[in-house]
Amino acid sequence: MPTATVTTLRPWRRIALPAIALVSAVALAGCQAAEPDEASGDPVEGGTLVYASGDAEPTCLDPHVGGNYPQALLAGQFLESLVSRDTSGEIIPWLAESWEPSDDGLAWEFTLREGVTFTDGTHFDAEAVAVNVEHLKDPATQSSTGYLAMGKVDRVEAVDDLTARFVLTAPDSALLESLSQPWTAMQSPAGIARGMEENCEAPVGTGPFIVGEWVKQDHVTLVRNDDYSSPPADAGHDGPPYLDAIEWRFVPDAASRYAALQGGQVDVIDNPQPDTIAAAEGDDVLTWIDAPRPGAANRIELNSGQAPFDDERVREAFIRAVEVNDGIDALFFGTAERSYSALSSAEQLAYSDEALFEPDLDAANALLDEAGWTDRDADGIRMKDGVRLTLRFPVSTNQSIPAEQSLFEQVQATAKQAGFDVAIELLDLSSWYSALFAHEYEIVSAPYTKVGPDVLRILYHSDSITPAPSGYFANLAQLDDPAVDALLTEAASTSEEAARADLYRQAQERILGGYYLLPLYDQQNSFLLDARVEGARTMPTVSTPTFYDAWLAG
Amino acid sequence: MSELELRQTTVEASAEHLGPRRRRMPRAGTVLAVAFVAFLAVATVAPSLVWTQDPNRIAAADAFESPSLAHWFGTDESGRDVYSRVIAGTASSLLIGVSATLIGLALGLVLGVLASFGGRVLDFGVGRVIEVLFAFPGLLLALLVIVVAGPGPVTATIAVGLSTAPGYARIIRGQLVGIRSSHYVEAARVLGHSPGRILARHLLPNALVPLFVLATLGVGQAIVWAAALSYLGLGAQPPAAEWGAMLAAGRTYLPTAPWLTVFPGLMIVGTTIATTMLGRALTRRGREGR
Amino acid sequence: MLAAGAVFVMWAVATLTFFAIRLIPGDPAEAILGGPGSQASQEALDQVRRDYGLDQPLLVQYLAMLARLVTGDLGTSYALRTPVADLLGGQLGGTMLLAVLALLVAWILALGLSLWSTGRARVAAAVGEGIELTAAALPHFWLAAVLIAIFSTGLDWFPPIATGTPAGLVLPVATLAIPLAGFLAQVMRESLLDALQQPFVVSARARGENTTGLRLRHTIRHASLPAISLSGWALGWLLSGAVVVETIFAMPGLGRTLLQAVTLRDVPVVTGVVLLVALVYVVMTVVTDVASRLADPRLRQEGAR
Amino acid sequence: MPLLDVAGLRVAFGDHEVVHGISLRIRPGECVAIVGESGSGKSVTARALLGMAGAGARTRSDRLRVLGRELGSASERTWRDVRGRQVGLILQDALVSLDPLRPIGREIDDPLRIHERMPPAARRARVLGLLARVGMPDPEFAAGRRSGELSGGLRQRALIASALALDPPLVIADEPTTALDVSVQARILSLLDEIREAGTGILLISHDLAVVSRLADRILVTRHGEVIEDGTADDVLRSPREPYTRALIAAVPTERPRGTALAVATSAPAAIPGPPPTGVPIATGSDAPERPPLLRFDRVAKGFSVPGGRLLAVDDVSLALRPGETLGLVGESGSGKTTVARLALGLTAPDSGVVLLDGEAWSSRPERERRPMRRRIGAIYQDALSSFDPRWSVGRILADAASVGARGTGRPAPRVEDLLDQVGLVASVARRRPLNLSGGQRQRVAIARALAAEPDVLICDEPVSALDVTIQAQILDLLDRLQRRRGLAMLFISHDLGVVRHMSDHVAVMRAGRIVESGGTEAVFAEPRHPYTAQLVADAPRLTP
Repeated sequence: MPTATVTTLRPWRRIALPAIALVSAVALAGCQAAEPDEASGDPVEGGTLVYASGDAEPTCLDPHVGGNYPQALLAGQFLESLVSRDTSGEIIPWLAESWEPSDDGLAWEFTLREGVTFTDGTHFDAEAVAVNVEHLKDPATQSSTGYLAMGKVDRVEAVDDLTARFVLTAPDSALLESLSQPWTAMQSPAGIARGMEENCEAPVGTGPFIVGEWVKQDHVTLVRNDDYSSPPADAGHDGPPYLDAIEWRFVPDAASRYAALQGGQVDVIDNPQPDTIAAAEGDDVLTWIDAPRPGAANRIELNSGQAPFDDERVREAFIRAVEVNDGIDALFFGTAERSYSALSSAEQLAYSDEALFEPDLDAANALLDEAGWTDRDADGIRMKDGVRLTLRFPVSTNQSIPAEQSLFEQVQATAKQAGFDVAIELLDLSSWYSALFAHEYEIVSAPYTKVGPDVLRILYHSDSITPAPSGYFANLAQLDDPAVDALLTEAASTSEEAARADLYRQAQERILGGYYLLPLYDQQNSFLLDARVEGARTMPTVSTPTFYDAWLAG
Repeated sequence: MSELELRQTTVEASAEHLGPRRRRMPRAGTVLAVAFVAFLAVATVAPSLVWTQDPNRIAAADAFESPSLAHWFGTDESGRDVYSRVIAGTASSLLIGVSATLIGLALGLVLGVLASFGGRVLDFGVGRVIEVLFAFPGLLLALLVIVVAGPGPVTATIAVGLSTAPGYARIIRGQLVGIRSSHYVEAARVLGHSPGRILARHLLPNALVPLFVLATLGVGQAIVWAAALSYLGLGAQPPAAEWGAMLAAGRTYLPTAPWLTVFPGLMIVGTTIATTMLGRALTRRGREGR
Repeated sequence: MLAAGAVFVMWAVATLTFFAIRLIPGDPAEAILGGPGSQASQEALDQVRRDYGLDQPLLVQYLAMLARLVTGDLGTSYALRTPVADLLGGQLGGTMLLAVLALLVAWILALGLSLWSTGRARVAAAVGEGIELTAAALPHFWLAAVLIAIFSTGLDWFPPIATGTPAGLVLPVATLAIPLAGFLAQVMRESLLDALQQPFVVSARARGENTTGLRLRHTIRHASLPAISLSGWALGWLLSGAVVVETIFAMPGLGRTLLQAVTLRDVPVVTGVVLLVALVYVVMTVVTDVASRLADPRLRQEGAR
Repeated sequence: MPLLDVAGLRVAFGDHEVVHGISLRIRPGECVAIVGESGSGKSVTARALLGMAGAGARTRSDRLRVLGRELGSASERTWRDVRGRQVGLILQDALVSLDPLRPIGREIDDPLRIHERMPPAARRARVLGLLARVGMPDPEFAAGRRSGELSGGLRQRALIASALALDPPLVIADEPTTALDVSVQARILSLLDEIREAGTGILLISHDLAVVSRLADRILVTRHGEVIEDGTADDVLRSPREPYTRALIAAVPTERPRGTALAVATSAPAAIPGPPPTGVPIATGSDAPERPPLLRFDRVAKGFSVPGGRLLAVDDVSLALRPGETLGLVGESGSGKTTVARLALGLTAPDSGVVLLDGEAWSSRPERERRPMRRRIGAIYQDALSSFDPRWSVGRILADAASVGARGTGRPAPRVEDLLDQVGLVASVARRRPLNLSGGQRQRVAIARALAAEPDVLICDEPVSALDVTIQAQILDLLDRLQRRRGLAMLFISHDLGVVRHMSDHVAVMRAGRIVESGGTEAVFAEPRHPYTAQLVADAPRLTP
């Protein structure tokens, strides 16, 4: 197993790409940089692309309902948002051509694109935007992601046919970012009016593809929208997509997915195992797209709400004791880069501080001694007043890939050297949430995907410690710092770029400096493509793939 | 008279033993099985005698090394020595296999005894209970138990034990019913022995012998089922080296590092084969008399 | 009597499942509102609890469920919002096809193996026994990975994911069938050995029957008997295995539905799957009973006496 | 030319030779019988003549010719051609000698299919013809039945038909009538006789001289794999040269009156040591008819549910068994004898009527109350082996029974050695398991167990029907002596008239659940009043030189 020879490929967004990037994928063969493939030739019309998804099958295709990543993956093919993002993080036009906030920041006027129709024939107009926002805010829709994103939106008024005014209850610097996400995408009012059951089966949007048939647990067929006319500003071409259709299959087992790609049974897979990405290096016919999700980085959160991590010295000791770099290299075969930030490297405002996370066993031991954890039991675990230094670590088998679980085992082993007893508990998703809601954890790792740095407010504002009625709370570190709260609140309502960036930087410094989390790497979001798939890229919003520009060569 | 008959018996008996089917020589396979089980016993009682290094020692830099003199079975994704982990996993794997089987057997025995002795009503009732347990797919029963009680080796063991219980119960009931209507139980009744005494002296001992053989098969099966639970992420918890968990964890790397699953897999298969062969050898001896 | 037994089994299965799922951590209302970890509002939660009768006492909910079941209504999936009966109706066919094919293949493999190896020289018998024991000890998930590595990635004979084509069924069926064949072959070998000791074998040979004829016309039937009666159990075992196999080969089916429903706490679906499997088991028990009686006239007489 | 010409046939398993040079010839229309006890090598000889001595067997011979063809070193293929076409084989008990899962028509068809190229219709006609020939009523119907669905006699006929399918010149019949009721046995023997009359040569193998004497032209007496006497049937039966032959003849109980020993004294100990007589005066049945019966059946009926109604296994049966007396109960299989035994033992309750023990309620008592009284009734079964816990040693079995006898009486339990001694077994047998004992020894252990509890009544259900004649003789003698010595009342159940006649003071003849005739033994057998009894007596095999 060659581990060292894999060129650590730079995420595409750091590479200066032409404004219109045809290929944002990295061809592994020969490891060329992510230049557009010269030999690919002209786009070919027709063909069906088979996509094998390892994410859970959505229970509802309408991303307004609930709102999770698997829904976003699919919805990106048939729904479109008001705005998008380009690779530099700039908000760019999509269904909205331009936008203007009022001076007090309490109203935003969006000018909509003209002549766009939903695939059921309904016109896209300001009234449709109002209906969509109303749908998101209606409890009966059972939206959670979109509902949160629309938290400060009071209502939408149709000023005229193509002008929609968002009326806010408070200034929201994250509004555009929120609206760029697939969970707030625009659907046909007529489609929504059919009722949840029908709309879940086949939502109607303005996108390049139309939901055809959904065979549960098997596949969703997406067929070409021949009348498509509304690509985002960074798309590669105009008019309808090249592909006839996409067959979107649900293949939960990673090894099977990879085997199917190798055998040519499918053209694109997501969530490949790191070792298979590395193995694909020797394979001329596979292409790797590395597209870290925006929002938070993958990190281990330390529960500061209760002993022993209510003591900052113990938190720091843990972070200094744990050694993960070698493990990340070995387990991810060079496909994941170590992160030292609370935010994804996809976020422009991410702030890193490597020095804070320098492993230092002696320092860790000293800190623990100082904190009073001086006794050791027969297993070498530290004790204080007869209590073992046990850290409960619930791990969701649905959210952590095997390599990550192995990494946690290494965390367990290295932390033990300092006298921590890390008790990893592998749980299914419901049990995992139950453990969190009951505060039965000292450390935990939970992904969170959102466009923009506002994710910090969701994850680290003390308001997020208060559980939702369902028991959910996002601030798993239970970070309760008025200074952080103030910084994040202010940043959220500051639309001036430099000031906003500075506020987020200060907040991140405080969060990282308090040793509330151990960043690991970006949320891994990879795709392997058969080399005959050309022109596929991921959206710079939440890194979902789009096949609007894609075609099948040969 | 008795001398004459005895002589004749000897002739009959030896003719029988020299016949085509039964031989008294221990088979080569039996010898191998005994040797393997002895090795397992050592690995269970004193694993540190046979392992080559600390099974939980992580060396990320040494990950995915193929089998060599330094690492007989290679190293795993965290650079741990697979051979040492296989050895270290013997105790917990066997514990899971044996205790799950014991739970299944014990429950099966209770149900079986109730069914065959509790009279018609109880027999019908227990029969239905067994049906109901059977009607639950084994893995679902296990899933329910695990989801209710939380994952881990103990619940996995209980879950597997529970799901094997109806099978054992049915066999035990069949055995007991057969033995109950046998002539020797009738002979004991004719002598005026009480049902309790008959149960203790005749029924249970005679029903348990074939069960023992069944159990030898069951141990391997229980390990395999526990492994399936590990695959679904519900079995042994890290860093415990348990064969099933190792098999499940290593499966991901099967194309690139097959040794991660081949060796724990061989241990499971080997244990099943060895215990089964031992069980069969013991039954053969039982059948041939001592 | 038979019908009463079946109804009892179904009732008990439904009851057990109902209460077992209530013990599971996780709120069914959350399952309805987008699964665990949902950030649903209080109003939404209250609304759902009212709509689904989750605010009622447990006993009332239980009785309501029984009342629905009696009318054949399995309820509506919390997560998928479709009627459970429709959902499972679509999945049953695939899983049953998989299980029945696997049962057949296992039967054929086991018969072939035991006929080939039984009553032969010790080496052949030992090889046969070794194959059986090994096959029976193979975990599905591992076997599946090996088969994919060999027959999909290596030889490119069969696709690794089943997309409804006959070729796609080969590997899943083999994965389920091989361990089962190991089991059945062990049972068949025992009865074959027994049958070969019987006087009627001597009679048949004395008529000039050769070894092959003996196996095909006589001993094969005797070997089949216990395997027939085991088929009900085997089908249940296969359905358990289907949970893993359907996941690996990405096949739609009851096993995968069940796994997903348990994860999502989708109570109506779990109950539905369990009831369906119980029904299949009950039907299968009757079928194997009839089949055993057809194959073995001695059972008919025993039943009569 | 003889059909079969064998000289110096030897069969060995490993280095253990079990047949030591047997020679015989059979001509067309001739019946040659091999007589001997279990383990005398007769069955192995029969199989060796078909090239089927078994895996691991080595067969050697100076000459082995079938229809003039030397087969001493024939290949399996050659043998297969011989089997079924030139030599037919009839085994004991068609229930297991015909495949229980196949219709008998198919079994009879097999030789036709294997050896002849015949169209199916012709084969079918041939099968029906064969079934008619062996006297099967309604051959069409019977051809579709499986062996388990036919009565013992009919399925034995089917087995014969399958052996005769290709009219082989030679038929080997290995114990063809063992385990059949006497009347059926008589009919099967007549059928074999017809076949022989038609010119087929028969090699008849049996342990029963009486069966052989009906049919055989020549008799070979074998013992331990050797022929010890060989001659015409007349010579062997009338003037046996060997003591062993004489013992065999003497052991046939048919016409030996009550009280005479059957076993030739050479192998029996002179006296049976044991506890002295219990003080009960020894009474023969005719002496003391006025003594109150120990066990009494009063109009007892017992039925079982069968499809389409109820089968009365025991129908209005009244019996009286007095102390010191033996009551013989005779009847064919299915006549209800065993149900009577189970009723007497209190293992099943009568539907109507009562069973009384020593004048007290027995059948009507709850089991709890009956249990302490159980030691007063002992039992001996046909299959002694299955009546012992396979895990127990003889010593444990006997000690267990002895502890019951002593319970509550204050007497010390009888010692195991004494019990063994009483039934003529050495003390070392106590350490062995019944599985490793011979049939005779097992039955002796069973008797010792029955006596260990010191019962007043002994129920013997077919106690000797699974034993060789000489062993049977020893067991019968033993039972007779013990009964007289202890003054036991004995209910002796058997299908074998000779045995019952030899053992019983009184006899009751049972048919279809009813007692059709009863009375003093000699009276019943000498002048049967009921036609069924008369038929039974007529069919009973006897030595007819």
